[in-house]
Amino acid sequence: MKIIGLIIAILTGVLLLSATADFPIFGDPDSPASTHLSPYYIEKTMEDTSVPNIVTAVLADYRGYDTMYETAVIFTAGLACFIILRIFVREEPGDRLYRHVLTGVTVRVKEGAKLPPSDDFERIDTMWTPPDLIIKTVCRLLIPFIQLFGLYVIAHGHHSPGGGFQGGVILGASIILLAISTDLRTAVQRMREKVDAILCPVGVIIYAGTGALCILFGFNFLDYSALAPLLHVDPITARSHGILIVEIGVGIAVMCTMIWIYNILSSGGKYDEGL
Amino acid sequence: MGDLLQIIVAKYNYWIYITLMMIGLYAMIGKNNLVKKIVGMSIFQTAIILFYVSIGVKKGATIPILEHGHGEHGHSAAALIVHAVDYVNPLPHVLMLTAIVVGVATLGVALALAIKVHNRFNTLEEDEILAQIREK
Amino acid sequence: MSQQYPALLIIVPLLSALLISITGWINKRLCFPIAVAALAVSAYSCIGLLLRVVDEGVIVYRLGGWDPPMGIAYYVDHLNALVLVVVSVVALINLIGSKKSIELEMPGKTAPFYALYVLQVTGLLGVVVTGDAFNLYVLLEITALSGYAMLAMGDDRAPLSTLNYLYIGTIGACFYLLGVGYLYIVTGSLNMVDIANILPPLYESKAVLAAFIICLVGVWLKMAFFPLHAWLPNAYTHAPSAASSLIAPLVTKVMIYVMIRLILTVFTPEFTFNILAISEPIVWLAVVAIFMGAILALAERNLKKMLTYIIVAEVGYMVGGAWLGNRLGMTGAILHIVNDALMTLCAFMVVSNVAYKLKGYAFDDLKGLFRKMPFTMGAFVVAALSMIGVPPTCGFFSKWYLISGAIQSGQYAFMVALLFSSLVNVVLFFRVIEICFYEPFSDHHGHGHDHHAEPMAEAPVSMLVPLYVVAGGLILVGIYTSDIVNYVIEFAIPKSIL
Amino acid sequence: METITSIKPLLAVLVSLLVTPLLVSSRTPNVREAWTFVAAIAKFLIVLSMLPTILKGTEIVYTVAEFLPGAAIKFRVDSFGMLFALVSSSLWIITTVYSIGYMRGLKEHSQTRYFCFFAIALSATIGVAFSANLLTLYLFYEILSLATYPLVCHHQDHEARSSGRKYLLYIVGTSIGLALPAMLISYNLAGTLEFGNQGFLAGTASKPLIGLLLFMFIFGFAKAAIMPFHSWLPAAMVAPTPVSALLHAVAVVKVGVFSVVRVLTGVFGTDLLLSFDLGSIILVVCSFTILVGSLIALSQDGLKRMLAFSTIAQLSYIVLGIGLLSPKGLTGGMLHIAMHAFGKITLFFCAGAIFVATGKKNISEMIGIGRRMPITMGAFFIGALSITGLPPCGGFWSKWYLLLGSLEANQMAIVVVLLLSSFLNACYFMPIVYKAFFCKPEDSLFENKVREAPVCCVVPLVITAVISIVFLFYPEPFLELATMTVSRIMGVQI
Repeated sequence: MKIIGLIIAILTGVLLLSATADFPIFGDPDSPASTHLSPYYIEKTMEDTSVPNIVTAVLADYRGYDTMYETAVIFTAGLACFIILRIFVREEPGDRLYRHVLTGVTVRVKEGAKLPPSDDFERIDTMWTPPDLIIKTVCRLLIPFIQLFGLYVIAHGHHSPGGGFQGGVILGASIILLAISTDLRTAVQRMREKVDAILCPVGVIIYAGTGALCILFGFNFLDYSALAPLLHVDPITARSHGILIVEIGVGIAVMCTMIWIYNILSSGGKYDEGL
Repeated sequence: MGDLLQIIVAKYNYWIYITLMMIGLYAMIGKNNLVKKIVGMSIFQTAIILFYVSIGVKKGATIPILEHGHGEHGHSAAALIVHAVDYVNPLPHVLMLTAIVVGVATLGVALALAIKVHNRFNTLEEDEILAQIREK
Repeated sequence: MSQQYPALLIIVPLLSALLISITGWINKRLCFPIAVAALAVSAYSCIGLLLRVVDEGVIVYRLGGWDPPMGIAYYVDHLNALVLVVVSVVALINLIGSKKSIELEMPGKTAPFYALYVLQVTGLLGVVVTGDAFNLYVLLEITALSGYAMLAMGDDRAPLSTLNYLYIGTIGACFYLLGVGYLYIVTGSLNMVDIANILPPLYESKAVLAAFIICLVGVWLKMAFFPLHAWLPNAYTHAPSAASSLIAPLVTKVMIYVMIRLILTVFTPEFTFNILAISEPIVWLAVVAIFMGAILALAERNLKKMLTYIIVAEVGYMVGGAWLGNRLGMTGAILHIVNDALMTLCAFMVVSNVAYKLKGYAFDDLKGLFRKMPFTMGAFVVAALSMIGVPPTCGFFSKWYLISGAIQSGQYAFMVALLFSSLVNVVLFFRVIEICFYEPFSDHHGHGHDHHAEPMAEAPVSMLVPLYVVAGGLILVGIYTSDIVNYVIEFAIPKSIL
Repeated sequence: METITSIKPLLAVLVSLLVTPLLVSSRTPNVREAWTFVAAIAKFLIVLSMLPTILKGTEIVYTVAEFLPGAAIKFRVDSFGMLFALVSSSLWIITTVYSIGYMRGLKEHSQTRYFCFFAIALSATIGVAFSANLLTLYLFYEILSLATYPLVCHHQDHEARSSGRKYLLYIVGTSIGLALPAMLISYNLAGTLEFGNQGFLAGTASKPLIGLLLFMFIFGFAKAAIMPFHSWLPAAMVAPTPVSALLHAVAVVKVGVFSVVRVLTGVFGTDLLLSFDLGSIILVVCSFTILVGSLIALSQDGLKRMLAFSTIAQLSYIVLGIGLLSPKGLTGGMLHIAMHAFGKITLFFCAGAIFVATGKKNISEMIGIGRRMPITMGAFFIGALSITGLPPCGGFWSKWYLLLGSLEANQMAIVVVLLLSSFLNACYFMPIVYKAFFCKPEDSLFENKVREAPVCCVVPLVITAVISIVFLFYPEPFLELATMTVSRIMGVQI
């Protein structure tokens, strides 16, 4: 297998390399790629959509259809991980561990037995290690700022590098950071699986629904200028706003899927104990 | 020799991406460990992303965000005139955002499958798994 | 509303897939009706679109209202309108027929399964309808990811075989993406029609050649063209019934559509057949594919796995037909996309019925099946006849065009391969029918008394009715072949192919 | 040629197909068999109602669907097709009676399946008879092959299984491997598949290619059982006797021969065969089959196996008649379809009746049986005479025309073959009859209770035997249909 792999890799490499002879050199401003379509985008974006960040405009408007599916891909991946790995078990057989928060005493509860209802105990993982104070504190401090930054990245995608994907990933990472710095249960308490799993398609629905709304106004799918009467703005600004709406949808979808996939993968599908 | 070197230097982006791609492809076919194959897959995808992004590069151009005044709607006419040569090609960036997302999605699903395989066979080495299947 | 058909046929399933995954957390029973309704609307739009295309010719739908090549556009011509109808109808029928089997095989996970099912259909429809090379890649990945998830839900070995499929599928998609990148670097465009307009002066370029080869190999990997087929049999065999009976008929066929689209629209027949002149080796490869598919199928003792190898052979049919480079061969290939989708659907639906009752489909499990499940086996016989190519089932007519094309272009090896595979199919299917027909011999010799009749254990009506719709469809499509060819396929092939 | 469009041919084909759901859903055997009867009689009447039109020289056409120019699913009733349809539809009625007697007499299992597939097989047979082009013919040919499979394998035991395999291997293997490509090549050469009076291949290809196509067609339709593709027929004798009787003496094998004749006359055309001198190839192949088939029949002990080899030989008579390429020869060949059918079905009925009454299958066990079953053995004698071609039976006419035809074509060797074969026929039939009537039965062979088979079994064989005799004096309408066909094809009056 190794030799076959080597041969195939080399063959492919040679084929691809041989073709580079006809390619423009690196950074050539006159290459077809830079002269055919891209000048249009660069020169007309402002006129068409009034979004200065061309990448955002192309991503969410000119090629907004691609991006909608991109979001759907993310959602599909989340759903795929869910269906492949998720195991619904009411309770793992065996003993459970609880920790008395104030004293740090660990209590082992036999299978079937119950602890009196009290806020003093928290459930802990079987492989539990005492939390490091520094990590816990720093993360706790950082997470709100990370989330704030994520929101900024989504909202400011029109004017600076950023957008729904980037912002969504940052938001998702903040929750994952929480899960890593404390444990999965804490993170799941903040973001229940059901909420997560429902928000995930909701994000995509915001995107696709915005597009579908345009159909209802008699325009083509994803033609945001159809939303002008709804938003009380001119068609071009409507495009800009449309982009913002879908970016928010993307942000929600990406954030939730990232959390979902992480939770499922790290807990092996049981959604109880993480890394 | 000098010519070849010049070609390589002028188009080094392609050489780099192809090398990366070959590494990734080899790992996907030749490696025995399922997770190593997944790593190979990621390298492969990254190589393609590099390739695309390098297409968009233009010498002497800046990032594709137009210079604009903040907050005010009254753009002066001069500010609207944009020269395409000043900004890099935005399209490959857009495409690669998509490709990155696809890569992440595939990676997630692949890892989920790998976990499932590991649950079943208690190993991720392909030959050991095949041996187990044959034993049955 | 008919103006919006091209959008509707995709948006409705997409939105419903999302809706299903939400309702799955609220009320599981709603998922199935939503899925059926969505696919029904989609199928309705597809059929409406086909009728419009037949009336008006090519329909261009500009997404986001942007003119191509700036934005993404759909070009719906006769070729993809036909494939759209096939995809949506096959998916709808299979969904209805699979309800019980899904509930049996995936208790507790029906909702995400329906969502993935509809997403998969969305992806397939999107691949077929789009006119943008990169958009095709994205949708291909939706198809692939939802496919992996569904396939992995099968038996013990499913995750492993799916993982292997995932590696190969990813390589295939990445190759395609690389090919598109190569085209983009020399043309600067991603729109298929636009690329085709820019390409002619570049036909001699090595980059275009490399792009073509790498795209083609990528697509071949995804369609399991021999020698790149190794992932297919295991992935499909171990999959749950509902998934395999959706994926087996459609995914390979849609990939063949993509190949034909590349040949006809992006690279144009002029480049593919006249400048490249690699038709002959590829047809030879197809010949080998057919032979190997048939022989490997012969070695199998498991009904479902046998069928998967037949798919490998059938892929050879279509690749060969498309590469014959003449009108008849191309017609045969396109017609076979339709027919093979239906045939494979019928066969795999039979397998899911069998699996529903017997929990196994190794040959030894099938003994006496004619007595136990006479109606299911009746449909199996129809599917078998179609795969063998017995008139008036549709399989005969596409084979007719393929062989005629082979004769016209003088590729007699391809003709022999087709006939050989038909004969092998006779052996394959009658071996199964024989097992189902005779067993058990037990105490019976000579005449005089009745068998100890085993109780009939037929699959539920909700599985049988869709099955019979498909079986009837095999015959109807066969009878209406001329209409399909004259009104649709004839216009799908450019005039330059003679 | 005047033609009228009518749906009758389609009806004739469909009537027995449409009855199958009724058969399946029938509650009692009596209702089921009543439906079979209704279908059989309806079919016969529909066919009969077309006879006057055909005798007037008009043809009936009906197109179901056209899928390529010149290749449609289309029916055309002409005199030759009429001849064949008349034979098979009339014999179906008789066989139905016989089947009821036979199947009930032996308490066979799965009788519903049996009657269903019988009906489907008859649909396909009529479809072949009425097809207007090669595609339609191929379609019904294949349906027939598949519909007869469950009949051949009716007993579902090891023997049936291996015979069924052989049956399919030969029949389907050759039709897909040889006939189908031949058809496709012809279509690519000529652009049509419509049977013409002088074929459609003339002037489209060179002699070697035409010869190759001829070879592919003759052997491709392996139901004609021309050697070396004959051995499915003896194997298929494991089937219940009514199946052997109607299908393997009439419907299936005659469909094979009919197809070959249709192809020879309607695809190649006699002129083309004459100009390329391809007739002699057919003659050689057929003569070989006739002689070898008869010789093998001599050595058989199983009665049905012997009849099978006899059928193989007799089938080649028909093709041989066409291969002579002379008007009289053609007439004789076509007429032999009808004459042989009635004669051979009588013999099979007798074999079945003996089996029902005594359980004996082998000739050696039938010594003296004529005394116990005089009616059956009497009919057997008449059938044997008809096959041998001796008066007072209809078989005389076809052999007579064949002899005249070979003289007309100056083929003295064929005359010798025909006479020799008739002699051989007599050699394998007459000893049976002689021993049955004139030898004393061994006591160990029969218990005293043995007497004639049930009425349902005996009546049909008497009827067919009588018809065989009637044909000597009144060979119309078959003779007229055959001569009409020949004059249309060859443009001469006989």
